[in-house]
Amino acid sequence: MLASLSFNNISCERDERILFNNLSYECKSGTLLQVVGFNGAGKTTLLHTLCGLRQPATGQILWQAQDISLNPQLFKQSLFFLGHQTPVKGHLTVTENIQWLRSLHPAPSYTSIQQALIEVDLLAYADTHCHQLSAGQRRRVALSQLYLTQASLWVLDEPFTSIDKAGVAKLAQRLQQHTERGGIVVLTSHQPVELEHLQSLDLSRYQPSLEEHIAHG
Amino acid sequence: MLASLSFNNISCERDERILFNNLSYECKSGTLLQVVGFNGAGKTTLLHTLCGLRQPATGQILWQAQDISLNPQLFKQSLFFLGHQTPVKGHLTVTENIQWLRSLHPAPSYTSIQQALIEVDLLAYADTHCHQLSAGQRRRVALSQLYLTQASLWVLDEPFTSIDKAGVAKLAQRLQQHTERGGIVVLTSHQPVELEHLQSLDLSRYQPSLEEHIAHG
Amino acid sequence: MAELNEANTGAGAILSRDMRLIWRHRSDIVNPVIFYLIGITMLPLAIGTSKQLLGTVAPGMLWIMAMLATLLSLDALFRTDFEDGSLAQFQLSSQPLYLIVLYKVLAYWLSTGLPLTLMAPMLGLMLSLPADGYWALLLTLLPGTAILTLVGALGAALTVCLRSGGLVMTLIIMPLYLPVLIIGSSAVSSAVAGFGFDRELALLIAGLAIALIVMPPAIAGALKISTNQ
Amino acid sequence: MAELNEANTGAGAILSRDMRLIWRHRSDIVNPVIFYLIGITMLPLAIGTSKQLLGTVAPGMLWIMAMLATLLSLDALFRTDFEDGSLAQFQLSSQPLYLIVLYKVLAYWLSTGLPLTLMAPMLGLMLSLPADGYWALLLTLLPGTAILTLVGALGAALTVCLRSGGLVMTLIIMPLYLPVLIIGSSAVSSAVAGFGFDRELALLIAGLAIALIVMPPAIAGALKISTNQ
Amino acid sequence: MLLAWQWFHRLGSPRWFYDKSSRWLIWLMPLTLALLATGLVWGLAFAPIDAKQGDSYRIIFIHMPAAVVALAGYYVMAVAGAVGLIWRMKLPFMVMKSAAPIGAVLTALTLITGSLWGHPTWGTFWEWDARNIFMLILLFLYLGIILLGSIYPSRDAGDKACALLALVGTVNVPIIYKSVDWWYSLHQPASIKFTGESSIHASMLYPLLICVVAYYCVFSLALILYTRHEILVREARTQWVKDLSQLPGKNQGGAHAKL
Ligand code: HEM
Ligand SMILES: Nc1ncnc2c1ncn2[C@@H]1O[C@H](COP(=O)(O)OP(=O)(O)OP(=O)(O)O)[C@@H](O)[C@H]1O
Ligand SMILES: Nc1ncnc2c1ncn2[C@@H]1O[C@H](COP(=O)(O)OP(=O)(O)OP(=O)(O)O)[C@@H](O)[C@H]1O
Ligand SMILES: [Mg+2]
Ligand SMILES: [Mg+2]
Repeated sequence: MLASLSFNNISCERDERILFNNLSYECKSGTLLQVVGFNGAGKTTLLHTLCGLRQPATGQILWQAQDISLNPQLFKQSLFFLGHQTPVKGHLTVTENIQWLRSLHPAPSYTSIQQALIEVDLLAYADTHCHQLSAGQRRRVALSQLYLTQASLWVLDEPFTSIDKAGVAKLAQRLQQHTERGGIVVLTSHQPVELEHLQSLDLSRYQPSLEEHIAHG
Repeated sequence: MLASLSFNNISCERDERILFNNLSYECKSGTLLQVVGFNGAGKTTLLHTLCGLRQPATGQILWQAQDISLNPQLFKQSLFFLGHQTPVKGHLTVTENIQWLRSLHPAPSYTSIQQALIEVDLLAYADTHCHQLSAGQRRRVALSQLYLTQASLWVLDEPFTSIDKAGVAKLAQRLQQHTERGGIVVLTSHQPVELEHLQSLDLSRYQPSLEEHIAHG
Repeated sequence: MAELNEANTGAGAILSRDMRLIWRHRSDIVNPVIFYLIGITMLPLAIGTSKQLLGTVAPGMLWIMAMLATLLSLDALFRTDFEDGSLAQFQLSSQPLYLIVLYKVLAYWLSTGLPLTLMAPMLGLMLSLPADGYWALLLTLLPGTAILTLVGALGAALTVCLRSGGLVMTLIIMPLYLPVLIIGSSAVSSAVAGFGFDRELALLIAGLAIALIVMPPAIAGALKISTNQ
Repeated sequence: MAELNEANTGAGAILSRDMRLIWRHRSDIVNPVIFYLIGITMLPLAIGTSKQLLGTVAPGMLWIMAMLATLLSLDALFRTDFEDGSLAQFQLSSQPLYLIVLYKVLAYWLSTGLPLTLMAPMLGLMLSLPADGYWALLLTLLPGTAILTLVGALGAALTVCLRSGGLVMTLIIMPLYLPVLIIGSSAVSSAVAGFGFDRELALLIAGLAIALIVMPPAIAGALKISTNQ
Repeated sequence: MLLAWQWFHRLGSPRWFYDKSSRWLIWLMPLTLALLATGLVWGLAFAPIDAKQGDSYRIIFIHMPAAVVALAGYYVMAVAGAVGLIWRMKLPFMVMKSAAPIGAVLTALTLITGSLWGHPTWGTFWEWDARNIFMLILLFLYLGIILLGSIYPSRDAGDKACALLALVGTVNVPIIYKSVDWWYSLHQPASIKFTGESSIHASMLYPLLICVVAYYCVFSLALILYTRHEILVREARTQWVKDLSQLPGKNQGGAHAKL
């Protein structure tokens, strides 16, 4: 797996307010990047932008040295995204949910769903309807995709929310494994994360200065 | 403030499966109790039960030495509960949301809403509609009630979710302050919490043994 | 810190919050009314524009459409409160739950049933409702929509935890709506025919009185059942 | 670990997931049908039971109620997907979004429009629809409900991020529904009057063909607009 | 070619439009007033009395042009929306947003004058006539777009959503027009048919035509003023708008800013 992701001078706005500005960063194969910042700094906005769900106000996002808006189809094939919300349907069983989430990226996988269920410790709940799960268990259903996806870029918005200690350790191990194989992980988390070679990008440092604020409005 | 909360031998079930069993605990004035357990251990279920939102399968919950189902009105006046979900309306502004949350417990408060907004660092957003807030900011809107409520028993289900580091520290300080004044706090959290005199109740230890399982089902 | 802030009295604040929420969703105030307007407008297109035919079906259709309009957005009455945890807050509030419920229903009616009622005579004009029917329409819809809202709120409360609640609710509630519909439309018809409609009006008002007493606790109970599982 | 698991092809899996979801919500399959049933059943109660009158209004009422039934649960089509983040997953899927949309609409129609259509002749019987109208009803409702679903899905996509989406959707979609309603009900009327309904049927089928081409990309665009803010 | 392209892109610039339109207003305003005055005074005061309807027919000078321009307004709105969507420009969206309420008002005016006219001639305020139905539906289409635009949480998204809806509506408008007309002839043989042409003599036709042109001017004028207002609101944070407000006397556009 050879991957490279870079932000070139991007800035993002919300309701005409600049959140951050002139953000440039380069992630090579094997990068594990944690985006940090206070509540409302724009972490989620940045993650959405780099997935192509939003357009940046200025600047470009390059994947394999190519702007992501040029060949979105190719980019999507190498992307796995998980946001604040948990895309899990209460009325389907755990297995069914995992199946359809996986079907959105129809690529062969080396792990079976059974195996993924074991990894996230939900084997006993395989046929339980998801609205009967606890908060953390629902989250685990979505996280099981990390064991099934073939994507090389993982973008995770607070993946550790609601997950217990053992689960967090397991998850951290999986992220480490992915980067060791050459993948890239971009995540946000307010919890202290124990991961090796973790790079950190502090959004607070890219806030527009006061003059820029005034110039812009 | 003199408060006392005790569980007498309670057990809870979900879909006829016993989650925990024979749980007894006593919280005196000034107790700060963290309920811990793996995902699905039954923390949320326990918290709902002790608020009176669910009935325990067996056992009693005593508030000021009286069963809470005997005088629910009195109990509710001394209770503040915040669950996994954030009871914040996207179409109201931050101030409006705080006002109505407060109005559910019409007791005089010594703090103004303005003051509460400052405490949760949302003063700049006072007139912003809540659907324009980030995940952590929404959560803060709900948490602002901690500065307004006069209740002596606080029951908080993962109050630190989505909150940034500075926010967690501030919150911890507030909880400490409340217990120092004689209040009781019962909370769950998977994050390590830095609080003094924190007692911990591990639900895993109250799981039914294998025999009980067989006997029951 | 020193000053002591009086909190607004609870139930009143719920009403004001609900009115404010409704005002924020301005579209919701307008919408059942517009649904009504459009529903009635479509009628001549579907069944033909003969004045005589329209005049004959007008009392019934004005009532059926009013019912459907009231019903339409009712299922969302507690849905968002359930999903964002507000319902648990209501239950744990020091205010009695049935009072909170009553205020919610009132806010809903003020923003849906009332404008709908005031709208009705104009739509009657469009359907060439005979002149005698207007007062009957106005006076019966007033208590009628209130009953429909109270009864519908019960359905909304019972189905709040079901994902596909909207239509389950329709099913549960429709049979309960029938008497109101029958009485209301026959009041208008008999007014049009030149007979009085006192009896029907009295029945509707009595029904409203009963609903006002019975429904709020029933709805509160249904909410407790729905959330406590 | 060694074995390589073929993932089901994506869009087909969405359809099967949607069918499964719909099956889980079984009430939803039954419900538009029941709404239809109840709506039509109430009609004689509201406008009177004269067979001749019912027969006259039957074509129009059967169409209006079919339209309302289709519309009723449509606003939930993308709502849950939006709220639980599935919509973002759809957008980031390697499948083209319009294909996913098309399958979702298809699943909806198979579980709502189709049974409704099959239901209609029976309800026609209850309203004493003259015998000539049955085939016209069946054959026009088939493409008709499909168009209504496609157009309604656009409304649902445009209003998915709005809290009070359901009724806004009604408002913006109703005018777009009118031609279908007019053509459909006049087809049945003219069949009842003994004229043919080929022209209307041809129009509806042409309309469906256009909608099938135009709508999926439009809906996909609307979804992108709704989420990208 | 290159020049044309540049011009096209400058069209997308709100500032360019704001500067240019203040010059257009200088001649458009008097022209509109003159046309309107001529048409209405001629029509309402000097045109001959209709043999059948007496003076009530004079409503046509308000009614018919309003109807014609209301329909045209829909297409202006839709085309502006399409341009905005395709070329991602801000200005067309502002034009679209401004056209909707103007069109809605004109539609409502048609309906109101029509039903006022209907009272003496048809003996009823409302008749399910094909054109009446069409007008009513047009009103709904306008209202739908206004509503959608007003409740969208984000302005950009709201603009795009409105544009999409207006575009789909464009396909629908002729269909409604046809189906209503066609359906009408099928269901109800014209019991009360008002054939406009027959009652219009040249002496009425000329003022009517002037009125139509005048209404088009009114529409353009209102559209420009509304768009200028929209520009000021939306661009309030930019430097050039701030400069404008600091020198209110220098730019006569400042007066319209308060519209
Ligand atoms: C609410 C009621 C009415 C509505 C919505 C309405 C609508 C319209 C519309 C849309 C047009 C433009 C037609 C076109 O250019 O194709 C129009 C034109 C006209 N209307 Fe009306 N109308 C109404 C009532 C009336 C009444 C009561 C009269 C007179 C008895 C009338 C007389 C005319 C005439 C003479 C024209 C111009 C004729 C022509 O050039 O085709 N309208 N109306
Ligand atoms: N839908 C929206 N419309 C307008 N503004 C928004 C919207 N969502 C977020 N914002 C604003 O954008 C800013 C950044 O939000 P974002 O969600 O990216 O923050 P975040 O860094 O992810 O915060 P958190 O740690 O709380 O998740 C916030 O100030 C918020 O007020
Ligand atoms: N609505 C429900 N119906 C049936 N069973 C449920 C329901 N909600 C939760 N459960 C089951 O009850 C058990 C306890 O759930 P609970 O939500 O109390 O766990 P928790 O300790 O809060 O977990 P978490 O750390 O994930 O929040 C879980 O095993 C779950 O599967
Ligand atoms: Mg975030
Ligand atoms: Mg929990």
